[in-house]
Amino acid sequence: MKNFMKLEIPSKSQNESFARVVVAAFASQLDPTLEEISEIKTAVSEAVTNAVIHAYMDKAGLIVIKGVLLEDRIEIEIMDSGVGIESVEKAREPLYTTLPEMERSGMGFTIMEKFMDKVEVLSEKNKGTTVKMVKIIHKKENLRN
Amino acid sequence: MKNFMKLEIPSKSQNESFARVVVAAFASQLDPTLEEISEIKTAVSEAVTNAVIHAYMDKAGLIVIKGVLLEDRIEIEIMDSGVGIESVEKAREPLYTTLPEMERSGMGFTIMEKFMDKVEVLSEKNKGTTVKMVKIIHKKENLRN
Amino acid sequence: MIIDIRSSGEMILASLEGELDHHTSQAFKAKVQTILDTEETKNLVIDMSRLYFMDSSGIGVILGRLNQLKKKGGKVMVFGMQSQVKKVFYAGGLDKVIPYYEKEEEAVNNL
Amino acid sequence: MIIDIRSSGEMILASLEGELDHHTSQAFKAKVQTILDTEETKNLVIDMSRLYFMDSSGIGVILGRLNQLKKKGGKVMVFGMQSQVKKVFYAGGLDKVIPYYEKEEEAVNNL
Ligand SMILES: Nc1ncnc2c1ncn2[C@@H]1O[C@H](COP(=O)(O)OP(=O)(O)O)[C@@H](O)[C@H]1O
Ligand SMILES: Nc1ncnc2c1ncn2[C@@H]1O[C@H](COP(=O)(O)OP(=O)(O)O)[C@@H](O)[C@H]1O
Repeated sequence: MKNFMKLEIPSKSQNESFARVVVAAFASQLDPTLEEISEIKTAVSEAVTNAVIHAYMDKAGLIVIKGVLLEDRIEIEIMDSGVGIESVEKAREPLYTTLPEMERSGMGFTIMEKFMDKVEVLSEKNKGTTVKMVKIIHKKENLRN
Repeated sequence: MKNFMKLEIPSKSQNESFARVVVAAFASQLDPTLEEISEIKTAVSEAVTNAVIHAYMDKAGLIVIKGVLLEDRIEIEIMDSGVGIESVEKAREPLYTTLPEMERSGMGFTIMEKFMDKVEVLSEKNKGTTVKMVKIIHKKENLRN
Repeated sequence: MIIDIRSSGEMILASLEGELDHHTSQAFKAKVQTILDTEETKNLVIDMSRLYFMDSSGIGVILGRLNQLKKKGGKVMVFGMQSQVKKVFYAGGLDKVIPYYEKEEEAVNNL
Repeated sequence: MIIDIRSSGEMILASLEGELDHHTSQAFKAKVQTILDTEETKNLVIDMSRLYFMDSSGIGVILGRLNQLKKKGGKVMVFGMQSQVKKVFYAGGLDKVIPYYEKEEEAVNNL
């Protein structure tokens, strides 16, 4: 393992952008392309937003974000202790949302899957949800030190 | 309390810049000036570097960084479970360093004190060290949303 | 995010600068609503040339405005998407329901 | 950090871009040492115009080079400090032992 991080933040909407910056800064140690960084930021944004909106329904709760850097990849876990997901299979379908009245598009998981190399969702009703994601970072000539 | 964060990272020198970015991004929620941000970054850099170099002596160890945002200030705690400081009073003196052979300047605590509004150091031999710092963020007209 | 909203006749021009996520999309929705409440207008043109990040909350708020304005016989169009925004726009299927252009003139000419 | 080091006659010109902290100061020290090991030179001029961050590890590595070069009768000077770097430079007392200038020409003329 090259490096790891663990971040705990409350489920406030202003922490969505904070979480994106933190994971992007951490991932930058693998010298990713701007495109890889922006894909990681987008996926993190989706998972953290889901914890804020769905898991805790705008009530106060804790979000835990773990990151691990390996030679060629970043592994990210985003955990909440919120309401959990009834059916993960349904939740992952494009356009499926339980909050259409809040103008949710139901595309969060679809975007995570599109932008990351692996997305795993573990959830238990009334216990919480963990989203595990992996992004492969492709090697380039490293001109910096 | 407006917000809080807790970050855990291993004591690797590449995490010095990561820690600076994380605390700066968190502090930016109070809409500080660029100068206030750069002072916070500098102080965080000093405390995290001390944990990497002195507390764990380049061996693996955990560094915990806590941040709390209040209306007009950020409170930062940087904790290690390393060797601890024999005499905090001596350690805080300008130019005092136990590692001159590593080209340490002995100015870390002096800079933390100069750049932050309050610096408190709690340390116990063989238990570890906690540096608590406070920076007042002065109110400005906020043109962003 | 900085949201600049101007209306002229039947068109609202909203310029978004920064990041459109769940946190900031609420302000965007509210600012459009304020204009719809006070002025006779039905088309929304969104300038994304200085928007450097969007996630699916952005898709939701844009679709929400489309549904709202369609009822009045209006349209929603966007122009000036940067690469991350364009990728999310396509991934979310917005390209099938929202006309998008490179430049402001093209969007306005197609109203 | 990007470190560009060139030597010409009695002078090494080191241009630092990025952040000079504990992590990056080791690379800076090593690059200067490589030149000192192979070339007959004794003065070090540091271009800080693209250095946007420095902490007390930077003070340590600069003082370390000063002590090393003084033994050979050499000098260390810096130019082009940005505001954060200048503040740390003063807070660390480097202004009392290291001549500093706005522009490269001034530094070189004072060698
Ligand atoms: N962390 C979570 N906790 C509880 N429910 C969740 C969580 N994440 C997702 N869900 C459920 O899965 C559904 C689909 O999620 P997603 O694809 O991100 O779309 P959206 O957020 O737009 O609804 C959500 O509507 C919600 O019911
Ligand atoms: N986290 C820590 N753990 C153990 N010792 C520490 C720690 N922080 C500081 N010290 C001690 O205090 C001294 C002074 O620290 P500082 O003013 O930052 O200067 P420097 O890091 O350049 O030595 C250090 O040399 C070290 O002996």
